[in-house]
Parts: sequence; C-alpha cells; structure tokens
Amino acid sequence: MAAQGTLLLTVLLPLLGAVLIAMCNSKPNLRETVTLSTATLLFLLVLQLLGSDAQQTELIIARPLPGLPLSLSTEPLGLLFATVASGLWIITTIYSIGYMRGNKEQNQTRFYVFFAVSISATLGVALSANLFTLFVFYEVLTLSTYPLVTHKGTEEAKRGGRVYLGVLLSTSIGFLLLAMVWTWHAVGHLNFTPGGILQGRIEPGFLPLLLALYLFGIGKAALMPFHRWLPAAMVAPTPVSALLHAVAVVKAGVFAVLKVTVYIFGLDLLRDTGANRWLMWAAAITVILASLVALTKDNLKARLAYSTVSQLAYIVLGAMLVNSVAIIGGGMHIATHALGKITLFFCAGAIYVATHKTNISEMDGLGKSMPVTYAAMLIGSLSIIGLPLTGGLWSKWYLALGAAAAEQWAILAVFMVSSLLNVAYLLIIPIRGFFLTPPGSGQAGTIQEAPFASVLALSLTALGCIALFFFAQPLYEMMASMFERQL
Amino acid sequence: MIVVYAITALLIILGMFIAMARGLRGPTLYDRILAVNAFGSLTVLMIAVLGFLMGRPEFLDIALVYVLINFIGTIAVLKFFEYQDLGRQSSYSRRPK
Amino acid sequence: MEHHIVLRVVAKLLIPIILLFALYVQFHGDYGPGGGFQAGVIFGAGFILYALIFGLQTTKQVISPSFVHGMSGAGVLLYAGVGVISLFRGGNYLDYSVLLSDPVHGQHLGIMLIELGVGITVAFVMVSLFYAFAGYRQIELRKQGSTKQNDVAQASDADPNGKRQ
Amino acid sequence: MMLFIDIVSAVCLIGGGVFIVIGSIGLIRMPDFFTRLHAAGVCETLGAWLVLLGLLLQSGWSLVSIKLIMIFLLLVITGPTATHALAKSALHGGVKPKHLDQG
Amino acid sequence: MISAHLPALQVVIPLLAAPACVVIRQFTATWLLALSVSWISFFIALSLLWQTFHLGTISYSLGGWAAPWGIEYRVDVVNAFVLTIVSGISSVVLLYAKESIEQETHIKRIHLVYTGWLLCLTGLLGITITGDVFNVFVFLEISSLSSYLLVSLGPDRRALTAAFQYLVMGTIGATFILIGVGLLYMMTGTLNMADLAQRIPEVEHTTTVHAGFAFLVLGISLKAAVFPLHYWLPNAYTFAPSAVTAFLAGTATKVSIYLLLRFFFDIFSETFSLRTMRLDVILLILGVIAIFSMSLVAVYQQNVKRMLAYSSVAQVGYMVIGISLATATGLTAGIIHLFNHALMKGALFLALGCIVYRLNSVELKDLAGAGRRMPWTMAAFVVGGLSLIGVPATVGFISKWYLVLAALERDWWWLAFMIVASSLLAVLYIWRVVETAYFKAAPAGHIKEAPLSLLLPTWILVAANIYFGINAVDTVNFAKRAADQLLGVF
Amino acid sequence: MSTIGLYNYWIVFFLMMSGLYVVIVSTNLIKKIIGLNIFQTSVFIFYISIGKVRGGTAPILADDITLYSNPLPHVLILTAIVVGVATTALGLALIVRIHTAFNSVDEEQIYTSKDSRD
Amino acid sequence: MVAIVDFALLAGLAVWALGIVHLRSLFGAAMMFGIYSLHCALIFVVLDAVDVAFTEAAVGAGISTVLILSTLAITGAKLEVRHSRAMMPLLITGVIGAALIYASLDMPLVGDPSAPANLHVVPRYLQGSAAEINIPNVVTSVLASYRGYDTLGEVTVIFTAGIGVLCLLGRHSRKRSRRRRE
Repeated sequence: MAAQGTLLLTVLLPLLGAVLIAMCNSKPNLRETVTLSTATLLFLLVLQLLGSDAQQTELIIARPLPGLPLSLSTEPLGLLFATVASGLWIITTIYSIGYMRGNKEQNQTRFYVFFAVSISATLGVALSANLFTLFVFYEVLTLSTYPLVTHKGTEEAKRGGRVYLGVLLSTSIGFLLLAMVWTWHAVGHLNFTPGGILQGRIEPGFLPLLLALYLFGIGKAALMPFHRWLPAAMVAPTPVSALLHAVAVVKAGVFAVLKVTVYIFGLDLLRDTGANRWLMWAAAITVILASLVALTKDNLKARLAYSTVSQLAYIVLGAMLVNSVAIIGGGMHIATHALGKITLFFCAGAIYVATHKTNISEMDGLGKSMPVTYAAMLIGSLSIIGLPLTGGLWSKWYLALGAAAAEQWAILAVFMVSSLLNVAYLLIIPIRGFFLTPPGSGQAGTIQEAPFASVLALSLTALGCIALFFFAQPLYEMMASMFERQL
Repeated sequence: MIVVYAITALLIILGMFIAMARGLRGPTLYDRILAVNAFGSLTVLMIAVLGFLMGRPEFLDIALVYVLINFIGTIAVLKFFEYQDLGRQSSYSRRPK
Repeated sequence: MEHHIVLRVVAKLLIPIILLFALYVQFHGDYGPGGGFQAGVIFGAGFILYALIFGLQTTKQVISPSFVHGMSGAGVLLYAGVGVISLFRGGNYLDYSVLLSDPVHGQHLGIMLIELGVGITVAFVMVSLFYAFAGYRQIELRKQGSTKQNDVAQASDADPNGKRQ
Repeated sequence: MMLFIDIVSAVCLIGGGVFIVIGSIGLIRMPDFFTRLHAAGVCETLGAWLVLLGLLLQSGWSLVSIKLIMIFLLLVITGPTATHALAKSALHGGVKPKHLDQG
Repeated sequence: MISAHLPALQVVIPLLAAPACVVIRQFTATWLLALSVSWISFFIALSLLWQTFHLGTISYSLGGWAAPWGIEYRVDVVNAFVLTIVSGISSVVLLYAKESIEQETHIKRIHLVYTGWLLCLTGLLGITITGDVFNVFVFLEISSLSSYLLVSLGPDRRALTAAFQYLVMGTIGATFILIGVGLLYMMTGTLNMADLAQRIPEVEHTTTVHAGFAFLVLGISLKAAVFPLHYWLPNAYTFAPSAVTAFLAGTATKVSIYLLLRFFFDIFSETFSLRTMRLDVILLILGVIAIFSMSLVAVYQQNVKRMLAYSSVAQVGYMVIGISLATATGLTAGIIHLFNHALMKGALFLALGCIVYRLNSVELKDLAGAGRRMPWTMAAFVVGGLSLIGVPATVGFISKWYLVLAALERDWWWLAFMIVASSLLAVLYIWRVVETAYFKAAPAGHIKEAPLSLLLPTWILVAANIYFGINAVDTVNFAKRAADQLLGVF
Repeated sequence: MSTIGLYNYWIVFFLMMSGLYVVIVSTNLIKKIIGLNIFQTSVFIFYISIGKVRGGTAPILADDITLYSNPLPHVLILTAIVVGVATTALGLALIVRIHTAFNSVDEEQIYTSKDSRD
Repeated sequence: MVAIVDFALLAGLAVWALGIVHLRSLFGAAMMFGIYSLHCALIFVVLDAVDVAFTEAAVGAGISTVLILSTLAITGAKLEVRHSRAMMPLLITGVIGAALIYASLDMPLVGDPSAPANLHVVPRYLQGSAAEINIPNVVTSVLASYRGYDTLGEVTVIFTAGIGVLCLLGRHSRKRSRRRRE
C-alpha cells in the first residue's frame, strides 16, 4: 500500500507543486522556493522508489476502458528515467531562476507551472505500467510543453509551437494510436510484459509495419523524417530546450521506443522475424544525416538540436539491434546523453544571457571571459562524443558492443563515423572559444559569467557527466536487472 | 336513385371545373374571389350529394362547416383587399366609447 | 368595414350559430364526424369572423389575449391531467377505464374530457394565432403613422394576368 | 308514392345540376366581373336550391333534413351577403363595369 | 406505484410543465420549474437506465391498450441511454440558460422560451422512448416546432432566416418520414415497432418496403444532418441563442441518429438495411466524405460557432461510420460517440456562450486575448477542443479508440487511418481558436470573466468530459449492451 | 386493372412532387410554405387512399352496415393535419418577422443583403 | 360510381396543383390553395374519411388560408420573383417521384379489402370499439382512446405552434429600439 501511495504521489506531487506555484503568482521568491522544494521532494521520492524496488508494485488509477486500465508500476528502465528526470528538474530549476531573472522574461509563473505539469507527465510516462497509460501521459506531456515552447509569444515562437504541436500530435494520433489499437485488437491488453506480448498474436508479415507505426508514431523520438519539431522548438527559452532535450520530451520518446521494443514486441520476436531490419537502417541514416546537418548549422542551439536528433537515433538504433547489451547501452545513453546535452544547453543559455549571442561564429574567444561555462561545455561535448572520463563513454561502449554482438558491422561503422562527426561539430565550439581571439577585442572586458544560479547548475551537470564515468556500475546493473527478471 | 346522385355529382363536378378555370384565369383578383366563392358553394352541394350517394347522409355536418368557412374566408379576403389588414378596427365599433 | 352594414347584421346573426354549431360538433363527435379538433377550429373561426367584422380591438376587449393564452395551455393541462388522474386511480397513463367504476362509462367520460381539452386548446390557439398575425399588422401600421387604404387594393391588381385583359 | 317522390327529386337534382353547369359556363363566358357575378348567382341560388330540395325530398323528416334546411338557410344568408360584399369592394377597389356598347 | 409508470412520467412531466410555464409567466419561476422538471426527468431516465440494464426491457402500454392496438412505450438499454443523454444535457444547460437567455432575449418572452424548451425536451424524450412509429412522427414534430422557435430567438436577425430554412428542411424531412411510415403501414398493417419487426420480413422483398425504407432513411438523415443533408444545420446552430445551440447540439441530432439505429437494426434487420439496401457502403462513403470535407470547411470559418457547427456535421459522420460497420464494436463506437459528442459539443458551445455573454461576438478575430481575459472560459474551451480532437483522458479519445478498433476488426486499414487522420483536421480548427485567444493581444477595454452561474455548468460538462474519458467503463458497458441489443445478440 | 387500381397513388405522387418542386424552386418564402402545404396535403390523400375499402363506408358504426373503411389512417391524418397547420403557422410567423427584419420575403434578396454572408 | 367521381376529383386536384405551381401572383396562389384544400376535403369524403374531410375543410380552407392572407397583408408581397434554377429541383423531384412510382409497383390496389393495412390491427378497432368504448364513431374512439397518446401529442403540437407564434409576433417581439420609438 505504502509503495503504491509513493507511486501515486510521485506523479501527483509536481501537479500539486504546479497548483501551489500558481497560487504564489505575485511573490517570485516564494514561488521559486516552492518549485525548488517540490523538485527536491520529488527527487527524494523517486530515490525511495528506487530503494524499494525489490518488489514490483502496481497501482491502478482508473479504468477508462474495459481491459485498459490507467496504471503505474515500477520497472528498472522507468525508474532510471524517473531518476534522471526528477534529478535534472532540480538543476534545471536552479538554472531557470538565473536565466529567467537574468533575461527578465514575461509570464514566469506560467513557465514554472507548466514546467511542473510536464514533469508530472514525464514521471507518468516513466512509471506507466502499460502502453495506454504511457500514451496518455505522452499526450499530456505534448500539450503541457506547448505553452513552454511558445513562451515568448512572438510570431516566430508561435510558428515553432505550431510545428511542434502539429508534428507531435499528428504522429501520435495518426500512427501511435493506430498501432496501439491494432495491438490491443490483436492481444487484448497493452500491459508491458517482459518478453513482449505480441508473440504469436500477429502475422509476422505485418510486424515491420506495426513496428514502423510505433517508431514513427513516437514522434518525440525524432526519427527522421519526423524530426522537424525539434529544431522548430528551438525558439523556446533555454531552460525549456533543456527540458525538451534532456529532461523530458525527447527522452520520453526514446524511452517509449525502448519500452515498446522490449515489453511489447519482445527482443526474441523481433530477432526471429527480422522485423527490425529496415528500421535499424532508418535509425542509422538518421544518425549520420542529422550529424551532417548539425555540421552546417551556425546557430548554436540549432546545432545542438540536430545533435540531439542524431543522439536519439543512437538509442533507437540500440533498440533496433535487439539484443540486451545494445538495449542496456541505449538505456544508459538516456542518462548520459541527458547530462551531457543539458550541460551544453545550459552553456548555450549562459552565453546568451551573458552576451546575447546565438551564433557559433560570433563566439570566438569567449572562453577566456567565461571559463567555467566553457569548461563545462568541453566536458559536455566529450560526454556526448563518448570519450573517456565522461559517462558518455560507457553508453556508447555498450551500444557498440551490442552492434558487435548482433554482428552488424556496418552499424558499428556508423557509430564510429558519427562519433567522428560529433567531434567535428561539437568539440569545435569550446576550441574556438578557448583558442581563437574575439573579433572585436574591445568588448571582451564587459563580458562576464552568467548569473550565479546558472553557472552553478551547469557546473553541477558537468560534474555529473564526469561522475557517471566513475559510477557507471549501478547504472549498468539496474539496466541489466531488466533482463534478469525476464529470465 | 344512385345513378341520379352520381349524375348530379358529375354535373356539379363539371361546374366546379369550369369555376376552377375562372379561378385560374383571373384576370382580376375579384374574379378569383368570385370563382373561389362559387367553388365553395358547389363543394357544399357536392358533399351533400355525396352523402346521399354513399348512403351516409348524416355527414351533412361537413357541408355546414363548409358554408361557414366559405363565408368567413370570403370576408377575410375582402377585408384583406380593402384594408390590407385583417385586424383593422372599424369606426363603428369604436363609437360607443 | 364600416360601410358594410349588411355584413354586420349577418355576422351578428351568424356568430351565435357558429358557436352553437361548434358545441354541437364538439359533443356530437362520438356519434358522427367531428370532435374536439374540428369544434375548436370552428369555435376559433367564430371569433375570427367577429374580429374580421368588428375589429381586433373590440374582440380583444371581449376576450382578452392573456385569457386566450391561458386557456390554450389549460386545454393541454386538461388532457394531460386526465392521464394523470388515471395514473392516480391505478391505471396506466390515459387509461380511461379506471376513471369510473364501469370501464365503458369511464372510457366515455375520458373521451369526452380529452376532446374538450383538445377543443379548448385548438380554439384558443386559433384565436391567439389570429391575434398575433392581425395584431402585428396593427403595430406596423401605427408605426407608419397613416394607413393607405385604397391604393393598395388597386396596386394588388397589377397581376400579370390582369395586364393581359 | 315513393316512386313519385323519387321522380320529383331526380328532376330537382338533375335540374339543379344543369343550372349549376349553366351558371358556371356563364362564369367563364361573361365579359366582365359584374356580369360574371350574376352568372355565379345562378349557381348559388337556383342550382343550389334545386339540389337541396331534391335531397330534402329523399331524406324524409329527420336530423338530416334539419341539417339540409340549415345549409339552405346559411346559403341563403351568406351567399348574397358575400356577393354583395364582393361587388361592393370590387367597385370600391376600382373595377369598372364594361359598358354595353363595348360588350 | 410510481416506479411502474416511470416511462410515461418521463415524457409527461415536461409536457405538463410546459403549459404551466405559460400560466406562471414570471421568468425566474418558470426557469426554476423548467430546471426542476428537467432534473426530475434526468433522474427518471437514470432509473430507467438502471432498470433496463439490470431487469431487461420495459414495455408500457399507454391508455392500457395492448401493443399493436394501443401505443406502447418500449424502453431498452438503447433508448434509456439516449434518454439519459438528452435529459442530462438539458438539465445542465438549463442551469446555464438563465443568465444567458436573460441577456439574449426580451424579458417578456423569457417564460415562452422555457416553455419552448420544455416542449422540445418533451418531444425529444417522446421520440426516444416510444415504440410506435407514428408516435415518433408526432413527437418529432413537437421537438422540431419548438426547436425552430428556439433557434429563431437568436439575437442576430439572421436567426430568423436560419430558423425558416430549418423549418422547411425539417418539414420536408418529417413528411418523408410520414411517407415512409405510410408505405410500411400499407404493407404490414401495423405501426408498432416490435410488430413491424416481426411482419416486415414477409414483405421485405417488395418495392414498396424498399421505397418506404428509403424515405425513412432520407427523412431521418435530414433531421440528423447526415452529410449531404446537413444544409440547415450550420446556420441554425450559428444564429441560435448560445444555450439553445448547446442544447440542440447535444440532443437533437443524437435523437435522430438513435432513430436511424432503431430503424436499421430493430425494425428492419441489419442484413436488410445494410446489405440488401447497400447502405453500409453508402453510409460509409458519406461518413468518410463528411469527416473530411466538413472538418476542412470548419477550418476556414471565421465565426467560431459556425466552425463548431460544421464540426458537428463531421462528428455525425463518425457516428454514421460506426453504424455502417454494423459490427458490435462499430455500433458501440457509434453509440458511445453519441454520448461523448453530446458532452464535448455541449461544453464547447457553453464556453462559447460565456464568450458571447462578455464579448458579444463569436467572430474569431474578436476572441483575441480572450485567454487572458476569460481564463476559465477559455480553459473550458481548450479542454472541450482537446476532447473533440480525441486526446487521451478525454471522452473524444474513447470514441476514436472504438471507431479505430471497429475499423481494424473489419481489417479496413484505410478507414482506421482516415479516422485518425481526420481528427488531425480538428487540431487545425481548434488550434486556430486557441492561438487567437492566447497569443493575440486583446483590444483595449476591460472584460471580466463570465459569471459563475455560466461557468459552473460549463465546467460540469468539462469535468464530465474528463471524467468519462478517464473512467469510461460504465458508459462503454451501456453502449456495448445497447449495441448487442440492436444486433440481437443480447 | 392494376393501373387503374393505383390511379389514386399516382395522382398523389404527382401532387407530392409538384409541392416539393414549389418548395425547392421558389425563392419566395410564402410560396414555399404554400408548396409545403401541397406536399403535406398530398401525403394526407395518400394515407386516406390506403384506408379506403371498396364498398365500405365511413367508419361510423351503424346497425345496417357491415363493411367500413379503415379508420386508422383517418386518425393518423387528423393528427398530421394538425401538425401541418402548426408548421404553417410557425413558418408564416417567421416570414412576417423576416419581412420586418430584411424588408423582403424573397430568399435571393435576403441572402444577398448586407450581412447575410459571412 | 364512386370511383368515377373519385377519378374526376383527383384529376381536378392535379390541375389545381399545376395552377398553383404556375401562378406568380401570391394572392392568387393563396386563394388557389384554399380551393385546393376544399377539393382535398371532397376527395376525403369520397374516400370515406369524413372526419378528415371535416378537419381539412376547417383547417386548410379556413385557418391556413386566413393565415396566409394575413401574412400577405403584412408583408405586402404580391408577385413572386422567379429565378431560373429549374434544373436541379426538377431532377430532385424527378428522382423522388421515380422512387415513389417504383414503390407503387408492389402496392396493394386502392380499396382492396384484403390489403394488409386493413387486416392486421384494424378489425379489432371496428369490432371491439362497440364493446370496449361504446361509441359509434370509430375514428373518435381510436383517436381519443386507442391512440389517445398521439392525440395528446397533437394537442401539444398545436400548443407549441401557438407559443411559437406568440413568441415571434407577440406584443413584445420587436426589437427594443422599436419599442422605444412607440
């Protein structure tokens, strides 16, 4: 009972926080205190769930349709995601306080409220016990992030918001819903079951189609050609981008992909039928193409966005390799990429707050004025690339191992090539920051580090990247337990 | 007797047809009203005859109604023409006040 | 119609006959053609004739609009009420057999009552229809200030058939 | 006796029918409104009366005959009244009788 | 004693209250009367639903005359469900009507509006509950006449022409139904639905029955605004007073759809109506065209009410598709959408009514900034809109789910895909409103949030949208049972 | 023989269609209402024709008569007539109001008037 | 005999209908309509429906005509404006007419005593009415008792129309601005 209560509270707490935040509209300090304390409390709750993982608890919230309950449960992958999301919420909040105040943004209360709501939805996604629940929270997440994306209210923001909403809603309703109904029609339930539920329930010939409906339907995983929303959403303020790229949205997407692969299809089924084959290539192409596009972007955030598209495809690719090692790699990549990418976004935001610059070509030599920021950026880039001393190494390592185990040498090559491309488009930024001289040297003196809160946040995440390198063991074990239980 | 009733009925119908032609041709509105009025009277007779023709003469009530309705209808139409207004108050009825 | 003395006299003669006839139709409906609805229309027609000849204002003094509206509702209430009474007397809705101890007489009574309800509603709705239509014209006219009487009739003759003459 | 009444009433009925037809022919053949009014009068008086008389003879003395008499009375009252009103308002409304020389 | 007579009371109570309103005249008192009567009939409907679900079909002979001779009320789960929808929507909207009607209507006529309202309710309930085809026609006319009246009371002068248009189309439809009933009567000699169902198979092959069926379908479709016959609906909904629009949108077309169901599956057999007469194909095609074309038309509307009106036509298309599938799931989808659509359109039109109350306009451009000025109203609108789109955790999702499921059961991929694709069009038009309301700067001038008496009913419906979206087990069970009953499985 | 036996119906259908034609083709609202009435009235005749029994008389019981026409269609049509007149009255009232509001009773003129198009 | 009268009257009715379609004068059409109703009533008498004839005469020729005239008086409309859009309506009516003719192919003949319409429910009315209700006019007994509920609906319909007209044309129906002017 207690565990079930915790489960429910985990999802409800951010909502409660949202209400409280809304009530503190006129008192910014109080409002932010509430946000922070909610976030901390939430993180503790999730940790407690993590601790009590011994027995799997399940909680049914409601039964919208016969045989289709809205229910939550704990499961390693979900807990990992929940931990990442709730942990990063704290840091993002700290960062947002600096960013929002530094930029004197409008409608800050609305921002915090919807942020909290979307965190709630994210936790719902993470803890959902069946595909239907996941879908519900997935849609709530889409809708609650929409006001965040269009936060600025400008024409450009609205356009971005329209693309964001359009792509995410249309893919999810157009494909994902269809795939879900199909699955339900074939199986009779949508519970996440180790080993999958589709075995023998559906014509093998239809499996690739169904899988494609799922993968493209989960628009948040940003598999090309449905990645357009991600760059479009770059109009949002930086904390929102962090939310989208690291904490919640895209992670919810790839998380859903992993869940579907492992618990709906089941690795064995996919392996036996080869349904994954061509989608694997779709993911591989996305990896390379997105990296190439990222190379051409001068706008820092746009480059980061395409980098995300590419990195997400890694995880999808990991899922499509359909072996446990690759899946573990994919799961770990959720965490490591989250930390790495959030660091980079924080840095981009910090630079924007400090200098109001958005293009990489204008950032030459900034490293000298903003050493902490740039150091963090270096660490973040290394983590994304997957070089030692950062957590990114391990996830890429396992992904590569997975490719090797699946004997997909071409995929292994794709991993290698894309890592090189990562070096080319990411590492160049700190390098330019540190080693090139700024074009107009007179400015240099006026530029300072961003507000303290922001710098604190980005340092924390950068440290986290490094920490993951040394403490990757628990992460691995957690992911591995996903398959142990299956046996 | 049935044959006599039938012949009478058919004669009346003939009359009705002719009246109908006048009604359709006009030309003035008063001609139409006249035709309608004549038609109405013929209908009354027709119903009376039909009652006998079909052996149920107690249906003459309908004929009675027709006479009344026909009269009211004609009055309404005439008033419509004189005043373009069916509810107009006449000066006569106001006088006692 | 001030110059139609003949009409006036005839109407005075006819209207009572019409109303009497309406009552006859109302209560003779069980035995011959007729019934509440027909009686109601005839009853209403009697008042309409009165209004046509003596004017709307006078008629409204004889039988006031609010009374008319009330009565048109009362007929429906009477009808539906008979049904409710049969409910209270243990029958189904509108089951007249339970109205009296003898089912056949009960039926008879029930039919008479509901026919009366129909008659009342129909008669007064007819009158209120006429009030509404004719009264609307009155207000329109008052708004325009003056009535143009005769030219209207002439103008209305300009019908294409008329031109052919 | 029955036969006699039948014959008389048959004559009345058919005679009435004929007058009605004649009247309505007049209604269509007469040149102007007022003359047509006259023709219509034939239908409403002679034709109608004869027909009603014929029926009355058939009905004997009963409720039916009372109704027939009522109809007769009403026709007698309303027919001329309506015709009168019609003529008056036609004149009032500007319909001019055609002069004889035009006819 | 009372419980045995509930079917009669269901209709008679509002019927008795209507003339009473004329007598009372005082407008608050009439409103109170109308409101309480509507709630009473709602509770009666609920108890009938309970009874039919647990105890089986109820038959009530009016006047005590047994079925084929007298008029019979026959309540099963199908019409008890529809009765609940109709009286429920009426009850909630009546709560709302007081302020709204008082603002939009002349004070001396308010009691007549409630009289009309009660008559309309009487008519709709009467159509639904009766087991006699001619009685359907009579009550259809009661509801139609009163809805023409209610529509004509709209504040804009075009309400009059809209009502007239509605009257002409509605009368043609009703007369078609009359012709159809006549043709059936001619061949079977009975008017009782159950009796007809028994006697029709003998004469099913005759051209007369075929034509009778065609006339009935045409007539009812006209009333239900099934796609090419929807001509009257957009104007009527646009110009009617807000409360009336919400009421009619939630009830009138639903009842007609119910009639279609009754005729297709109960009176005629589904093999006859759908297979022999090829209506499955015809309705499917019309439905698909409707959901796309009408949604597209809705996207281009500048008047939000008209936009929603077109969307209603599109939504009728979904129900028609559900019917045309003629499987248990398809029918369940159709029936549940009947309920869900009543909820969502009710909520949306009520929210619009709040906007009319304050802004006096429903033109899209005038809604600029409404999100900030009337946050609760617009929030209600957004939830209703999401429900229309079919976002999970709202009722709209449940409908979509079953429709898609039904399509998949028949292995009609293209249809499943079209259903989901068409709901994306709903995203387009709802989002146009949302964007205008939230992102366009509001013109100068202070506008208050709508009063609580308007907001409360709106939010009751919004809450129902969410509640029945999260907990649809009951509604689905009712709909399923209804579908089974129609298909003769149960 | 069958053609003669259906004569009533065919005339009725012709009447129905002419009524419907007037409703659809006429732009004058009053004419539309008249057309509607013709349409409905023809349906009434249709029903009554169904109920006619050859050799029967009106269904008012009398001792010496054994064959009556079918009373049920008569009952139905009595109701339908009332419905018809109710519709007519309401339609005409609407026309009157439309005339006050638009100063025309012609559909084309009304729909082309200033604010009638969105 | 009756059949001949019936034929003649129906043929006349068709002529009237054509006349109404043809007439452009609205007043003419209204008058024609009055006669049309009377004529219908005659046919009803011929077809044994005396009650219906009674009603049709009172309503069609009386009330409806008076109402149409009132409307004409208020609106002052005289001539119908014709617009050339005859094709589509002809098509629609043609199709529906064809459907009706198709329907008539399997119909029982007019006056057939063994037609289903005259067999199933009706005999009980004719035979039972005397014993159960004991009034000679079967139409009344069916109308008021067997199908009394329909009649309640009918009364409600007419009441609705009364309310509707009152609401539309009553003293307070005109817009506020006009009231102020009075």
